[in-house]
Amino acid sequence: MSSEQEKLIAELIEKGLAGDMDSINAIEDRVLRSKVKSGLAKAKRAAKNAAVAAAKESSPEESSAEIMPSDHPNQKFAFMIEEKFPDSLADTLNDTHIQIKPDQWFEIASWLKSEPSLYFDSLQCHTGIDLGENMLEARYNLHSMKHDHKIEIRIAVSRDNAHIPSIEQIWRIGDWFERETYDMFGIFFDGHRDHRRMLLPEDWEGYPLRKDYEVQETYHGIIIPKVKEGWE
Amino acid sequence: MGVVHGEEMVLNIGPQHPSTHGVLRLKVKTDGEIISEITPVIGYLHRCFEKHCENMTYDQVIPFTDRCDYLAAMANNFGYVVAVEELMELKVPEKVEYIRVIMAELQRIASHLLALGVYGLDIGAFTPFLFMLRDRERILDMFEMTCGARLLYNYMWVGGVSHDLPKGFVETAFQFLDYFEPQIEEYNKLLTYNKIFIERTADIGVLPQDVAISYGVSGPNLRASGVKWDLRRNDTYSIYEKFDFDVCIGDGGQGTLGDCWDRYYVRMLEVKESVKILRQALAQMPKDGDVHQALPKKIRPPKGSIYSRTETPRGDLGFYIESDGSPIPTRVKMRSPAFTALSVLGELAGGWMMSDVISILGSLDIVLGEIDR
Amino acid sequence: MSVDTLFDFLGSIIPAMEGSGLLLVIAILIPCLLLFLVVAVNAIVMVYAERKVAAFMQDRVGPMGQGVGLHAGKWGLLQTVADALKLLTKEDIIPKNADKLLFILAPFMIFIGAFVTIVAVPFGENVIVADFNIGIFYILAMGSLGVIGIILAGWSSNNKWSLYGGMRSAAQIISYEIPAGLSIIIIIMLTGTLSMQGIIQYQAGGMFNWIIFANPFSFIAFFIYFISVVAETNRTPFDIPEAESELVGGFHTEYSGMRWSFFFLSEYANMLVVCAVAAAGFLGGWHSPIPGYFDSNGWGIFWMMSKIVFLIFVMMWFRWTFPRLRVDQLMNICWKVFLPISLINIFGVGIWTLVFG
Amino acid sequence: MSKYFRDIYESLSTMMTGLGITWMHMVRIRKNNVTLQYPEEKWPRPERNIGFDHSNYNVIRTRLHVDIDDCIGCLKCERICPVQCIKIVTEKAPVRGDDIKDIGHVGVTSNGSRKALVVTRFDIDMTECCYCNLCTYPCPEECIYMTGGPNADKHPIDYEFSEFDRSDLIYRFAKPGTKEGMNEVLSKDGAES
Repeated sequence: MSSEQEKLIAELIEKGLAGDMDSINAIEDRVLRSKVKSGLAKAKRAAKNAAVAAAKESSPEESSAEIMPSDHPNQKFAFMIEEKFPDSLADTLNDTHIQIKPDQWFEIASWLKSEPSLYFDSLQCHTGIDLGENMLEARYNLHSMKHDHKIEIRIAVSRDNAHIPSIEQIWRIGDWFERETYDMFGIFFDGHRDHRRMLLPEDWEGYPLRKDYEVQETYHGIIIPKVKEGWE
Repeated sequence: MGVVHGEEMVLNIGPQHPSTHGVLRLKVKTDGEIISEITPVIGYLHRCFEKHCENMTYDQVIPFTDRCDYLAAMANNFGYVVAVEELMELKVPEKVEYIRVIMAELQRIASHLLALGVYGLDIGAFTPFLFMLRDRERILDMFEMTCGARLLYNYMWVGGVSHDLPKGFVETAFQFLDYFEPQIEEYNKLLTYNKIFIERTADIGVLPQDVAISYGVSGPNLRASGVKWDLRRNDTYSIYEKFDFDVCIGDGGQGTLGDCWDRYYVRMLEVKESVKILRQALAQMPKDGDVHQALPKKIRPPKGSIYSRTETPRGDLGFYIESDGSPIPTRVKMRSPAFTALSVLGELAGGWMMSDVISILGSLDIVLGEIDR
Repeated sequence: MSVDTLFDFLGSIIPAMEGSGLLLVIAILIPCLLLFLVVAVNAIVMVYAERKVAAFMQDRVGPMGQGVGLHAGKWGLLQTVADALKLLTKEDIIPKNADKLLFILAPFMIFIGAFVTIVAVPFGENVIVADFNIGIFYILAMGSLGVIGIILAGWSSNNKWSLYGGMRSAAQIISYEIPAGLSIIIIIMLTGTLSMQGIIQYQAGGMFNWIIFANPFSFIAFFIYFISVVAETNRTPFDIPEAESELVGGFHTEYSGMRWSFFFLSEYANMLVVCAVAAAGFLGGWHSPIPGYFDSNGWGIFWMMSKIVFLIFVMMWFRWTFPRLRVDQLMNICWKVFLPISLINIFGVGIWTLVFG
Repeated sequence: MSKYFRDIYESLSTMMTGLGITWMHMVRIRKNNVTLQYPEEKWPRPERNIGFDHSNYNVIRTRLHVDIDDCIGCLKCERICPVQCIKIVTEKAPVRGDDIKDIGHVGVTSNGSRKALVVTRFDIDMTECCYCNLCTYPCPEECIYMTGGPNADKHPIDYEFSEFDRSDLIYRFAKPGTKEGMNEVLSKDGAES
């Protein structure tokens, strides 16, 4: 593609970014116009990502020793957890979640439930996720019926020793949620009174929702069909 | 031969049983008629919904969400679609919001009708079941008018709905509502205040509030225990703030608060509320507006995760969606309300008789497709 | 037209076998065959009626056969024939480790309990097989034979659900015989005789001489008798032994094919008997409601059958309206409600006859 | 003691109301009967028009049908099907847009676009189809649709397509013999050039 056409496209994108679209629509050559438009879209998206990244960098600098949490519940409660249980946070404060190390999780959880000002009495959802590069993560969405605020707590563990203290004594629904996450991801929940698979039969090998999961060939002699016969 | 327990008898209310509302197996330890311990065994209907979601695009997942809670497919679509739109910060035109609320409320009535009818069947009353199904058929006709399907619709898409309302829809809906309201009085006279029904359901399977919250129970089961928690009010999504309806909670009308009768009656009250919402929604709906206007060409949500909850006839349906910017979600977790309702059965049904277990299970209104996913 | 008149009549036709034992056996066999016909026809009609009544009460039309197929007859009349054929051709399975002999014996025990009592039921002025002088007492005694068959069925199917069904029905039928028995005592107190024909003759002369309207206590006694008899034949709201939604069919879960149909044949025969006793005992048997009108011999059967059919319809009506009771509530009603009231009734009738003569 | 009598009174009164309701329904059966005598009366009921006159949308969920002459082999329906029950194999047409007599291949579709591919295999497995209707939207030629409803003139409604053998439910829409025909055509061209 000739160089002056590139120059033309570049300055048209600048004009597009500046906002006057009619000059771009004026080009009669269809191919050129679509090139300019896609270039424009890419530029816009790049600009947006840059803005988000900028916002991200800005928060870590000011999260030095004296952290001023914004009013978002995730940050506010992360700050309170950091105060009560020093060195339990595993990640910087951010709006989306609170990253916690697994070892103090049971104390933090019981404190979150019993503390009157927090009073997280309802474990809304418990999700297991395979983060890739040998990391598994359990995510807890907690919610307080009384104060009506909610937070998301994440605990990342490596695949070879996937052990998280179980919270099924605190929130009774944790019992089944944790069993299902164990069933699907293979995260062991220490202290769980009835640590069995939830959905799959007891003697099923492998943890299905892991990204690198291979279905076993036969189960009790029953061949697991890969592709339906008579279809190829 | 193992040790033979004299009185103790382990009984399998097995995967194939007329009143387990799907393939659910209850291992029951009974001493004569009295139940000492129940352990539900699930997984017979596990179809790897979450694994499928990880190799399909966002709009291909919608027919799969229908099949999770197959008695309230519209509500599942609604929940999933609201979650994805929240993830993409996509604004949907006014008319689509109204259509979605109308469809969700119609589906709530249809699902509650079936739940109440089947509950009457579990207690032994055959006729109310048929009356309620007869009225549910009229709602299914309306669904068929709009999207062609009667049970599994794939109607609500990310960013809009698949078909606009057909010509005669609003009149048919009003016609149905006028026909339906006196029917609710007839159900109440026939079943709700029937002395045998009250005898079989009042003071049975009482669910205290703190146990309910600790077990994550939600929806009519939680409201029957007196907790005023309705996502349409507490965590408003779509345009529910435009309609005035009250959240009906159990009041221990025929026995202690939170018993089977309350769970049944809260659903009956909710049907009345849904009729109220429908009347307002059908009246305020904007006539013009293209439902396909906000349908994105390529659904590609930004990197990040979202947990969004909606109020289905069975409770809080939560979708935890994690996306890495590609058109295929990396993780879709469906938090099913019936899953939590079933988990409380073990705690609830200890010490009651055999026929009460069936009554308690019926009052929880579980659907196994949603539990096993 | 009882057995001995038939015996003399046959003797006169075939002089060779006059008065021989064989002739007596034949004389007894013919009415029994006739009765089996009555029971069979009654079962066929009632299966069809039950489907139609249930359908009409639920806004649907039940078995219909129109157009080309005509599979179930004009208004579905052939539906019962279709059912019978299906049950005949269906394979009836005997579970492997069921108690084979008892398993086969159980349905016949129940049927005997029901069939034997029909012998003493008066269908007309002199249309009765055996006019015992202890008629009603005989019916009550034979009626309780059926429960043995049900327990047998429950136990021999070697299935936990049937065991539940069997035990529940044993408790239910035995305990509901007491209020039924006490209500019948009232009839005997009023009429003074045990024989069925005698009871009906006492109620001659129009509707207001019937025992149901004799005095308020016997009016209540009729309802107590009728409801406890509904419980005895395991009909809703007392159909706990074969509760579909809990016990998957109770004692007849393991039965199939013709053996299963025997259960239902005997259930309908039982219903016929108890409704006949209620009609004869309380509603004036083969007397017409209006004195001296249509009261001749032939009409007796019509009135008796119409009362029985009405009572059976009420039983079906119950079935499609009420939910099911729990076992302990059922016992509760029997022992804490029916028993005291029927005792008061007896006391009341005693006082009433003393005072008003 | 009063609860005892209240219970008896309550149960009797509610029994009576219950009986009354079922009696009313039995008497009024002719008016509110809902059953449909299936072989004679079929769905949708002719006299109750439930909005099927919706012209521009294909609003019905029955058996899938493909007008194979209009199919340009773009594989859009195969890609969007959530249960992958559509299988299409296409071959490059020797000359774009003109017919190939012996295998009955039509070069130009009904709304005028010239075909570059010959569809040698177009199979839909109706046992796997989940009737989600997602395949009918992306089709540029609108040649895949569900029978009945708006296109009832082309194809009457058909929801009774049960078969005795499951493999009969795999519908093969490609014209029979196109595969072998194409091989000859290609080999003939190969021989010529």
